[in-house]
Amino acid sequence: MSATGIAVEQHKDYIGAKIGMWLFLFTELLLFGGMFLLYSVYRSKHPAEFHNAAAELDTIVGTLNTIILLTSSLTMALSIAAIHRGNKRLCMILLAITIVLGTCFLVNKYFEWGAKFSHGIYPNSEYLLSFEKGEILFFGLYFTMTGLHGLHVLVGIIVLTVMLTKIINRPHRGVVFEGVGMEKLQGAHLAVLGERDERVWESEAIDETVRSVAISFKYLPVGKRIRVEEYANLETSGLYWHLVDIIWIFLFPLFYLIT
Amino acid sequence: MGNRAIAEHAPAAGFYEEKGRFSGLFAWIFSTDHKRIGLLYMISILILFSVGVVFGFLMRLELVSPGKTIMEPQTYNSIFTLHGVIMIFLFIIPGLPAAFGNFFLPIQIGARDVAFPRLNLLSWWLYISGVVFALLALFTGSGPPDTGWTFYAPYSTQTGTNVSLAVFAAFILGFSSILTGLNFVTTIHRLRAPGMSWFRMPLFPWSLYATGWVQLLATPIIGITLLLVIFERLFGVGVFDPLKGGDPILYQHLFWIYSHPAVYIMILPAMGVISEIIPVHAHRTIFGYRFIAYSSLAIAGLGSLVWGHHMFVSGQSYTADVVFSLLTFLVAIPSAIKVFNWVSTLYKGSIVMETPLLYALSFIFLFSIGGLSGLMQGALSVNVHIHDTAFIVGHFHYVMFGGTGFGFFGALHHWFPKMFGRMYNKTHSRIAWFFLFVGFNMLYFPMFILGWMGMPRRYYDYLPQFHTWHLMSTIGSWILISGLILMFANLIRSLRKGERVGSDPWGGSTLEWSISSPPPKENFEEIPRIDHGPYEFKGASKE
Amino acid sequence: MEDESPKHGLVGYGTYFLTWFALLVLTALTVTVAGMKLGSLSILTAIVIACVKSSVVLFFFMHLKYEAPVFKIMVLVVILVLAIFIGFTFFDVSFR
Amino acid sequence: MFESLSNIAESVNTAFFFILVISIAMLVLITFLMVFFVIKYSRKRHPTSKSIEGNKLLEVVWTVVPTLLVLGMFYFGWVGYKFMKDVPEDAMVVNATGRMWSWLFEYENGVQSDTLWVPLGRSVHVKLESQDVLHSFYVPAFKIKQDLVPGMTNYVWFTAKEPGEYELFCAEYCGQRHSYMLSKVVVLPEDEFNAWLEKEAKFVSEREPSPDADERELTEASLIRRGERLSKIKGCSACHSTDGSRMVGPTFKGIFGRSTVVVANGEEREVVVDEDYLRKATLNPEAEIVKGFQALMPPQRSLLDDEELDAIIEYLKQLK
Ligand code: HEA
Ligand code: HEA
Ligand code: HEC
Ligand code: CUA
Ligand SMILES: [Cu+2]
Repeated sequence: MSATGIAVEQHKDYIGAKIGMWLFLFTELLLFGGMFLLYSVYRSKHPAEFHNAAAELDTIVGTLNTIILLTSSLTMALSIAAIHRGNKRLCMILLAITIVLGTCFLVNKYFEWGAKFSHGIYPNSEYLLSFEKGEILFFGLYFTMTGLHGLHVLVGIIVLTVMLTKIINRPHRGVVFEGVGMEKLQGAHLAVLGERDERVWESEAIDETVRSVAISFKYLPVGKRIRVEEYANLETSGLYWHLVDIIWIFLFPLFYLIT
Repeated sequence: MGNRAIAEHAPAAGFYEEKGRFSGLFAWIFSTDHKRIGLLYMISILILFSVGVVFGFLMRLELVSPGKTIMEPQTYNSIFTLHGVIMIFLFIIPGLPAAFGNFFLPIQIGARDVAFPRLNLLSWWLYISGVVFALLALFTGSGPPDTGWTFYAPYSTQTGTNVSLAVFAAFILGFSSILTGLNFVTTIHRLRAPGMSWFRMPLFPWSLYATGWVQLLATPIIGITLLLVIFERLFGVGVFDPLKGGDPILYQHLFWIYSHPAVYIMILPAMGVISEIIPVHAHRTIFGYRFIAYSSLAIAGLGSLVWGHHMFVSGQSYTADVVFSLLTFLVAIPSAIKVFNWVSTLYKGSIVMETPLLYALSFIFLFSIGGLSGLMQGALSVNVHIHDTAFIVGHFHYVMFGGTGFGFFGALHHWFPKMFGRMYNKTHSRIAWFFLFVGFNMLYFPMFILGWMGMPRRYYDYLPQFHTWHLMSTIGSWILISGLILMFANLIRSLRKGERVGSDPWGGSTLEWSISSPPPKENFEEIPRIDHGPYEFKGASKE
Repeated sequence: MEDESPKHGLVGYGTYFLTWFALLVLTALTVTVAGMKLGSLSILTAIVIACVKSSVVLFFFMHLKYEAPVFKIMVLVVILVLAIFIGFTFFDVSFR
Repeated sequence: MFESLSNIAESVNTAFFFILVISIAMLVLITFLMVFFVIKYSRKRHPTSKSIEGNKLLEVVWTVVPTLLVLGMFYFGWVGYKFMKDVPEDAMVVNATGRMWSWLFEYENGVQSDTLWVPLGRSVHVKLESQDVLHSFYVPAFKIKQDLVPGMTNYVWFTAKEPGEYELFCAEYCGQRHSYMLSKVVVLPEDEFNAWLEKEAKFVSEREPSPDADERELTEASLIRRGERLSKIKGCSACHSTDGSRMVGPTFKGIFGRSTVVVANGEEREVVVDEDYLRKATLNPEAEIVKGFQALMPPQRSLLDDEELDAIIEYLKQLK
């Protein structure tokens, strides 16, 4: 990437970051996996009760929320595509739309839960306890699973908001190289190379005895891409957002469509 | 105490003197250096181990004779719960990976640090918060939890004691464990030195890799289970409450889906340590490298399929009993393969009986006893008799303490000179080992006999016919005490007084022995290129 | 280190819109199928469609299609593990 | 330890010995080789080592042989287990209930007991239910064990082979007095057992209102006797002492007429124990909690009928 050996090692490992994110997503998947396990067992024990209880849920609201979330996944993916192409403005707009859609989802959920509560259906409520056992379980699972999912949406929104402010506020990215062997850099040039090894940016020769080297990158397109940290971070946040979507893709039929 | 002591009195060399943004204690607790984090973990883990040990000791005192000896039943119940929780979640699961894995994994694969150093620090902080919550659970609410470390529903969702907080602590610790696993798996995928192919990687990283996957895939399940216990207590959602249609046996499934694989989180890294110690002190390459590496993966994989063997008498279906029993027996095979390969590694070696090797060989002996007793428990009809008796207590102390615990002590003695640049007093360390070994067997072997006689576990009081063996067991714990105290005293003293050693006191062959003791800040001035397997010793003739 | 340049930088906006469209169609499909009274088949189709939808998200939105084989293997393993956890529990539940 | 006092114990012992023998053999082999190698190849005797990378044949051998051995172990365990699960048709049925921290056994003719009495040589089918949390029915001498799960009926069966008294433990942790949730299995020759059952049946029939009520009018003394027995059988004595010592619940000693501080809805109140209070405190204990105690007492609403409650109260009244 740059003209000296040492900078290459300091280079952030994007693939590593991505592996890390995927591994994290796996743990999230299994976290919900435990709930899906409970769901499948209780459903197989009480098919009829689940059937009846599901009738209490509003399919239209569920479908609407599905569409909202799918669309937010689209804008998320598009916003990453935009930053790939160096289009920071478009990226920010799409990201903002994603956040708004996520919020819509939660608002919907809020009203949905609110309606249930006002009907007296909430965990341990007297009204709920008068139901069949399978139905109590259905609602127990409904509240925990959608609640946990909603929590994930909320976290996603927060993460995306942080990303957005980062992209707005930090057009520059500073990197400080420190460590053993810096003195070897004396007299060298640092450079950022483009796709065909062309020098997109090059430093002055480094002259004094070097302790550390500080470089700041502008948010500048290199070829068609931007090589900055936000790029990878946004992508990993996107992965998280899509996973939350996938989980909803399962929750939706399991709770709303089994009437 | 600990942190400072080391920072100030350690030999002025290596990464110890490197100062970052902070100084003093802060240079440690905010450091992202994998070696410092490893040591932080080691100190915290050892402190908590001592707490757990004291609880174990108190239980033994109570059980020295029938009737009330030193405490009330409720106290006893809380003590074995805390003993179990501390030993499992705070000592043995993080134990080897977080302490020695952090310190040596990057070095052994030729990297400067783990893949995500800041996440690594976060994981230690999570660990500490878990500890704080666990301690808070002791002193707040209506009394310390009294459920046993298994938190079985519906008792755990009904008892008035402070279960929620303790469970929350375990939840946080789960997160810490997940982050460690995530970090190690990524590190091994991305940061192996050039030329270090998978099969040139030492076996300790191999075992950490397998462990990492178990941590990643099993821990979330206990996370959600514990959350559900909390929800159950707070909101009464009903998923484990029979009155609301919930099924308490499902709780056990979820619990053991994690906690059986968790026993392999405990033992795999210890097996990795043994695979490092034996070749070094036998001064020859390991026998059947690939088989040992693969068997780690096999244990991790198969180990995820056998959780039902904890539930043979719980009321789960007959079919499930049979399936899980069969699979339980199969998971013993890769362990057997490892044992045989280790023993064969001694063949035609040039063996020096250093303390680490003593621990490694006692590991094999004790782990075999523990593992073989595991086979008895896995046999359906036998399990019915010995389930939830002292026999089980004997089994898991043999595998956990005799296995992982001795592995931990072995690692401590093997890598002590590397970590601190000084050697401990070898004679004292051998004496300590002797007390530990004898005390250990005297403490836990009687439990097999008690269990076979029908002494149930988690019993505060017992019938007179069990007295003799309980008495013997308690005396064993006193011998064990002396060994432990001697061992730690020797090591702590050697931190300052020990003789200085060079980079390679044992004549090892893996990368950590190629850098100075203690290692410099970034481990390697230049990342090494690897062109051979991990265990090639100078002067060993090849065959 | 392996090749750093991410190939998926080239995924076009159009692909994403198509993906999204496919997901909406599948959603519509699953809602209609649920409306028809198919009995025990309906839960099955719902699950199958959910699986198809999530693979679409995985492969296109999450770029799995363009990632190195390691990623695909990992995802497969994880799904398998989850399936085993749930499946093996049924050795108990369906034979009690 | 190794005698077989029930038909089940036999098959457990077989499987256990099979595994034990293999285990000892393996352990001895491994330990011997370790010690032998360490001595033979110590650096003094063997200064230069040979690096042997491995041996395919050996690997195969020590994979296949243990596999066969463990399959054998599995088989023995399975056979014995299958036997435990197949209850003979003609077995005598006893319903067992576990609750914090006592046992209740009910026979088909309605007899209730806190001890399990069984006839010698006859198969007994014990159906297990729990009223609160998990417990486990464990008779070490017979080598049988099974958890009691609320909301579920489990079972064990056995045929006792020697007359005598055997320990019965609760083997699943169930709270504070788990280790005192003990009882006995009493094995009697068939005729003695039948005599016992008949005698007990009388105790049951006493309460049945009969047409000629005068004849069956219970004397006060026999009511108290009944109450005493019931307080054992129904599990009251697991938590309440009669000698003044404090257990999980307040002592019954001198309970009638004493004044007690109770907490209801967060407010403390002093009450004098009368018959009415005893009734309430037994049927709905969660409404008012005696100060200094936890709300652990199981409500007896559906567990005691009117006559039983009367008898218990009569018994409590006279405890001084
Ligand atoms: C470090 C932790 C650890 C390890 C490694 C193991 C390893 C094994 N365990 Fe253990 N186990 C626990 C920790 C561990 N266990 C704990 C904590 C509990 C109790 C939890 C609780 O209830 O609180 C428990 C409980 C437990 C039970 C449930 C008992 C009950 O409650 O009823 C069972 C039943 O099958 C079992 C089996 C096994 C088996 C078959 C192995 C195998 O992996 C062992 C394999 C090893 C060998 C076989 C020995 C080495 C090989 C040879 C010497 C060669 C010869 C071998 C052959 C011929 C095959 N364990
Ligand atoms: C790694 C795990 C681990 C370790 C190391 C130990 C160590 C010990 N355990 Fe363990 N134990 C468990 C894990 C472990 N335990 C678990 C998971 C349970 C199940 C809990 C449950 O049922 O829920 C259990 C249960 C358990 C029981 C059964 C309780 C019951 O069922 O009623 C008993 C009883 O004797 C016991 C005893 C001991 C003893 C005496 C030690 C000893 O090793 C301690 C020996 C040491 C000493 C006695 C030395 C004391 C030392 C000092 C005072 C000085 C310390 C100083 C320094 C360290 C510098 N334990
Ligand atoms: C699991 C333990 C347990 C069992 C079994 C139990 N009790 Fe209790 N009992 C308690 C506790 C704890 C209290 C004190 C708290 C309260 O008032 O609920 C109590 C309180 C009482 C009181 C009020 C005592 C006072 O001093 O005011 C009475 C009366 C009583 N129990 C009767 C019974 C009877 C009759 C039975 C059996 C049919 C029984 N109990 C079984 C635990 C138990
Ligand atoms: Cu009942 Cu333990
Ligand atoms: Cu297990």
